[in-house]
Amino acid sequence: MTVLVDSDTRVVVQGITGHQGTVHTVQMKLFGTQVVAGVTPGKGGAQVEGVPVFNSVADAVAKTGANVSVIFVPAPFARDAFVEATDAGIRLAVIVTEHIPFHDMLTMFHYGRLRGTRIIGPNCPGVAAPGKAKAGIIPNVVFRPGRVGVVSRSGTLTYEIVNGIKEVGLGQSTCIGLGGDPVVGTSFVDALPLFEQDPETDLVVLVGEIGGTAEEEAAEYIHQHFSKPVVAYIAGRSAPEGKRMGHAGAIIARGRGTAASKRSALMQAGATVADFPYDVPALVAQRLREAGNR
Amino acid sequence: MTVLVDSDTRVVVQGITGHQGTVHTVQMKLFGTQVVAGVTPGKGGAQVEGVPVFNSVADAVAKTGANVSVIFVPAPFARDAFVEATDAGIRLAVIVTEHIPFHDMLTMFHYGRLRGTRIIGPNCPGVAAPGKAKAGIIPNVVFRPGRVGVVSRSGTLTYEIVNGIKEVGLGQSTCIGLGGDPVVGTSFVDALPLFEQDPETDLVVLVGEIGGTAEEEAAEYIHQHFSKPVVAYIAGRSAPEGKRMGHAGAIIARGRGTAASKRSALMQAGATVADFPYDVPALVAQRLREAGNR
Amino acid sequence: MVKLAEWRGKEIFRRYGIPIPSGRVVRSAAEAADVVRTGAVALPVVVKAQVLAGGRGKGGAVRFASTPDELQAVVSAMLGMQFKGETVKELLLEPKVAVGRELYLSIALDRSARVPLLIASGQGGVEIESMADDQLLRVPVHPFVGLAAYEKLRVGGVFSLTPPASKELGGLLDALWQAFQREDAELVEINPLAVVDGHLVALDAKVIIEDDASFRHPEYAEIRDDRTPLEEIAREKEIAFVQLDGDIGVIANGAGLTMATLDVLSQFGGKPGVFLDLGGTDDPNKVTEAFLLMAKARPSVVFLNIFGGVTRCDTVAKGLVAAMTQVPDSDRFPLVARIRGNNEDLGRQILESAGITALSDLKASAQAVVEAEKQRKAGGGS
Amino acid sequence: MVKLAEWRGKEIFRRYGIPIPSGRVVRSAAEAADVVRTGAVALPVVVKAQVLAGGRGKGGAVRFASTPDELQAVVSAMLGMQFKGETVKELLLEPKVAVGRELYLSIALDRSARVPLLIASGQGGVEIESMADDQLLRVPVHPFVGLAAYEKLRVGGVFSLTPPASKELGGLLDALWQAFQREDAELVEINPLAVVDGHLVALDAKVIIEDDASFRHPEYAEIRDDRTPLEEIAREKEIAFVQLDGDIGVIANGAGLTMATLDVLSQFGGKPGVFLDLGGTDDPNKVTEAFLLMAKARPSVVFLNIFGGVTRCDTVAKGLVAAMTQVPDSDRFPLVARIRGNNEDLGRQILESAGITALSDLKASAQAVVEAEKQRKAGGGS
Repeated sequence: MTVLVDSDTRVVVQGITGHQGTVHTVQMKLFGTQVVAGVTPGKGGAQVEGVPVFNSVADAVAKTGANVSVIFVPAPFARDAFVEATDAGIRLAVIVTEHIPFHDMLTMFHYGRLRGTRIIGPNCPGVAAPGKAKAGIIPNVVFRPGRVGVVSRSGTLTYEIVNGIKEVGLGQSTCIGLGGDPVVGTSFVDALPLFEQDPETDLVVLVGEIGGTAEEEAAEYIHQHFSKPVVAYIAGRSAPEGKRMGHAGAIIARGRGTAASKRSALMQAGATVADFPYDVPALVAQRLREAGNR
Repeated sequence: MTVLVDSDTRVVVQGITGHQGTVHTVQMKLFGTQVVAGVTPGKGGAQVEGVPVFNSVADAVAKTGANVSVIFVPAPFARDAFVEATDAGIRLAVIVTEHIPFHDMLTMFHYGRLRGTRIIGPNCPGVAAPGKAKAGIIPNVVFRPGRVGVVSRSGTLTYEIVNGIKEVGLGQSTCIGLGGDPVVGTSFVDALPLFEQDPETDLVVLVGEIGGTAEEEAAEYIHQHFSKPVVAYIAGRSAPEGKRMGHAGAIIARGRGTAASKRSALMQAGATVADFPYDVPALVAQRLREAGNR
Repeated sequence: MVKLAEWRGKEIFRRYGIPIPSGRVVRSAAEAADVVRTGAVALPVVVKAQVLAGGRGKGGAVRFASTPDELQAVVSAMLGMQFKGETVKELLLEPKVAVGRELYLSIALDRSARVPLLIASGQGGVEIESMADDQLLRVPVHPFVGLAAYEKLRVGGVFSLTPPASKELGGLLDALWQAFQREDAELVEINPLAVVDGHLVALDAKVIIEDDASFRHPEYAEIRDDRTPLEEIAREKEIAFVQLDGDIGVIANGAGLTMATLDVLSQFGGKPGVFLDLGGTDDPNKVTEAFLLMAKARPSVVFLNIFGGVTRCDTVAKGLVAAMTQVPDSDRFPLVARIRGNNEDLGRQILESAGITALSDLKASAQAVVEAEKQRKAGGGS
Repeated sequence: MVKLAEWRGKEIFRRYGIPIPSGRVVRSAAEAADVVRTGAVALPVVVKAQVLAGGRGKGGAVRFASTPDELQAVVSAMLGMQFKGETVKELLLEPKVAVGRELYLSIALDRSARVPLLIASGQGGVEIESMADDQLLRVPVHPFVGLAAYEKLRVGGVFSLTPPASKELGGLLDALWQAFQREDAELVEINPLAVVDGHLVALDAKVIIEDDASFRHPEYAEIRDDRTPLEEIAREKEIAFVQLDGDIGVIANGAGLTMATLDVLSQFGGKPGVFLDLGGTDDPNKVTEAFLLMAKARPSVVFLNIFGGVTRCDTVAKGLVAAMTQVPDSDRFPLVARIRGNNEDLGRQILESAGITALSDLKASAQAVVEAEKQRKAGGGS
């Protein structure tokens, strides 16, 4: 296991017969992922892009040994889809679905904790380990196998930065898109220990944004427990206070969660903080050179 | 740590100012237990039998380092008392209170699982390790330090049997009274691994009763995982089918949970099953001799 | 444990949105005539005795009437009839319907898994005890999340319904779950859950409410149809009271010790009658109360087996001797007492001075009890 | 995010059993006169503008009237007034009460802890932002258990109430928690929670409902007082729409990329006006919709920054060129497009053939946008 997914990953796609489910099943397979099953209640027995469809996750697990679920089902049904995956023994669920009410996510998060199922997301790009497996929707083209870990609250901005890393001739060990919703199953402080323990990761790129205090907590964690170099970028420096900058719910409140507070916390923790996203790849290369990893 | 409690145990008594709370605070102290705090909301600052009383468990933990709670508060308030203990960082709660609705116990059990707090009980005698500590209400007189572990769903019947072990010149390592309510925080299969791992226990006495399938599950566990000798007694052989034999809720349903099925399962798992409670001590002595422990 | 009569269970179902037939409860033939005359329930009707025991259909406790005269005859015959030990005092009148299919649905506690368990079967209408295990779908329901969609689909799978019933199932399952949780039920059972004109209808209702939750549900406190007066007194004093077939009275503290006492008594040929379980306590006042309650049950001989934990045995013994004097001569019975624990020697001395057989060994005590009963019977006692 | 007007929030409070003053909403002076004449609300009254912005008291949006004439004057003055960008259309009339103490109480989400957080203060009546941190009690509430007794005691501790208010607090806290959970609220806030004649009363209500839960709450779908028509269109198409101070329009996909785009623009002296965030999608239809929506906002120049994941860049480019033809000449604007991803070279060719500046470097693109705006302004554009 690299971080979360590897070549033993066997993906079940919940909501495989929907447009997104089908499109990304193809993409995950092109990435080299073992997509072993799909689930759409009532459509058991069908095939989607060569993947057998089951009526329930329990069936899919029993018949195919699926161990990671990627959930595309619409928001009103996402909570129950996650409960089903958990009850069927799935221990990693990547929830791509957006617009899940946070009250539902609270239930899902704590139920997952209780039963031992980790959530990535919701409303997230998911996880990818180039050359091994992808559970999610990050475009395949941005990747190249390597030793840079990426963890991010953003979607397309992550693709942009991961792509930039590739363009300077480096590659990624694992990339985790956490999602930017108010309640996420895995936050920076949950993800960083995975990279710390991963022998295949030399450096971590952390992509944050304004709102919340996840980056400040990450800085605290990095300061106390993280031994590898970190390059960070925080989006939203120019965002005016009090404006909601997107449905992800990035609201600035009480002077906490500003770009300035996040950048300063990360710098104090020893991270290199990029001013602009296009500066990240060069800073990564520089930190790697300094650390003697390249 | 022996099993659950030992000389590092620091007990907080929730409901210490009630009759039961006060009586058993004295008894626990006489047993040699460090009873470091009591909690009764609104009575903070008082003393009960030399034990300082706090308004909240959080205060008690902060001021005294309490790490085990014994709960005597009345049933309607027990659920919240347990939540309070859990939130305050207590990781073992012995719930003596009886008549807690099982719907409340379901919440407590799963909340405890989520937060990492083990429950013994409710409606239970609690835990005692002679010479070390007692968290509960088992009479002090029945104990003598030794190497026999006892785990039981019954109350007074346990005292009777533990006393019998003492009277044949043996002693106990740890005695756990699990309680006989429909939902218990710790069942036989949860308790047996603790004895398996305990270097101070040579043999375990299991005291069961009709109703439920906890003894059958214990037999399964013993068969597969338990290496030490077991002597068992099952109360209720003469109980007529369909009659409720006590408020503990021992109902026989569908031919499962009968004394016969429990006795036979335990025998097949290699346990020695006593016909009557007064036969237990001699059988314990015999199994210990056979095992070369005495 | 409060077992609710069918009509009370259906009233709960109605509140939670589970469809039931529109029936009326009657307690006299005149009331029944009114119900039909006013059209509250239209003929033909089914008349169901409101007793708690099962097997009413086969036992003549469910009958039909097509005309007012028939109804009078049926109601008159049923009111006051005995059914498995219960007297019929209430009848539920419902319109007779053409039942399509009969299904089974219930939620109860799974003690081992510590979650509620929903049980469903496509073959309802008979008692669950007689159903084959492979006809029962068992769905654990986690209390923190309730019934998830996939669990409802599993139930739908065994029911194989067609619209509109298939569309109604999800809501009905949620309603049953809510009733189970919010009413602090031990059991909610719909058997049969019928398909009538394509719609789901709960034709029967079995609801058991948990006693221990009565502090949240004062509304159930008055429903105690199934208790004898002695049982009612015992309940108020928190003493478990069970009536068996024999004549020996047993008082013990704790369910396990009580059962063990019965086991030992049986071994020596004793037949327990009433037994009282004081719970885990050795509170002398409660011992006294149990003793006086036992006297009212008129046992041939009484075996008192108390393991003293907190209280000293001499204190319990004194209380017992004092209680003995309160029993009228006519109700006197031989007593064998075994009190173990602190100061037990002193306790035994006190009892023996008062003429009570006091022993410490359980086996010997049981033998003494059986012997005392034999002597009493031989002496021509009641 | 649906911010509810005070009166709607209070209506929710009432349903959950949180005491509120018995007020009436009016939309005209005549209605106000009726309310007082019929005694529905007795004089003297407080008249509260139903706007969503805070600071109403200081800003003249809360006034008092003791006589019918005064009321007419106050209502006439307030209806139609502007308050922080909102037009006052509704007034809430409530009886004026003698307020004893003012407390603060709210529940909102704690994102880091992933549990709701109840905040209480003994010093209410001012905005929470202006309260010192040490005056705020923060109580995490676990969604699986709700408010435990000890947590209520902590709130009671900071409120230091006397009976009857002290007895009412527990029920009020439960009600507020239930409202938060069952209404899918982002925020429930009572500020001030007042003591009036010894009783607790919610004198104000701030309730924000989560948009994403609208499938469970169709009742909130119609409450959109705070949106401009363009924002409303954007919302229906699930495009995030924000109006800032500048003139440059920005279309991007994903909140992070959108913000990064603004950051880079600002770096080169550009002032973003409207920006549209398509979310994580690169669906060509949605790009087209955003483009047409942007045209309606009449920007001076538009910067389109799309990172293509699933869709090929040439597909997006073709859609964009097609959309361009649908914009009326009068609404035309210079466009700088940056589309990255699969087939990006082909995409750029298509755009450039249509006369659209197409770049791949973010920095260079931003510079081009700022340059285009300067030229347009220099050329005397709108």
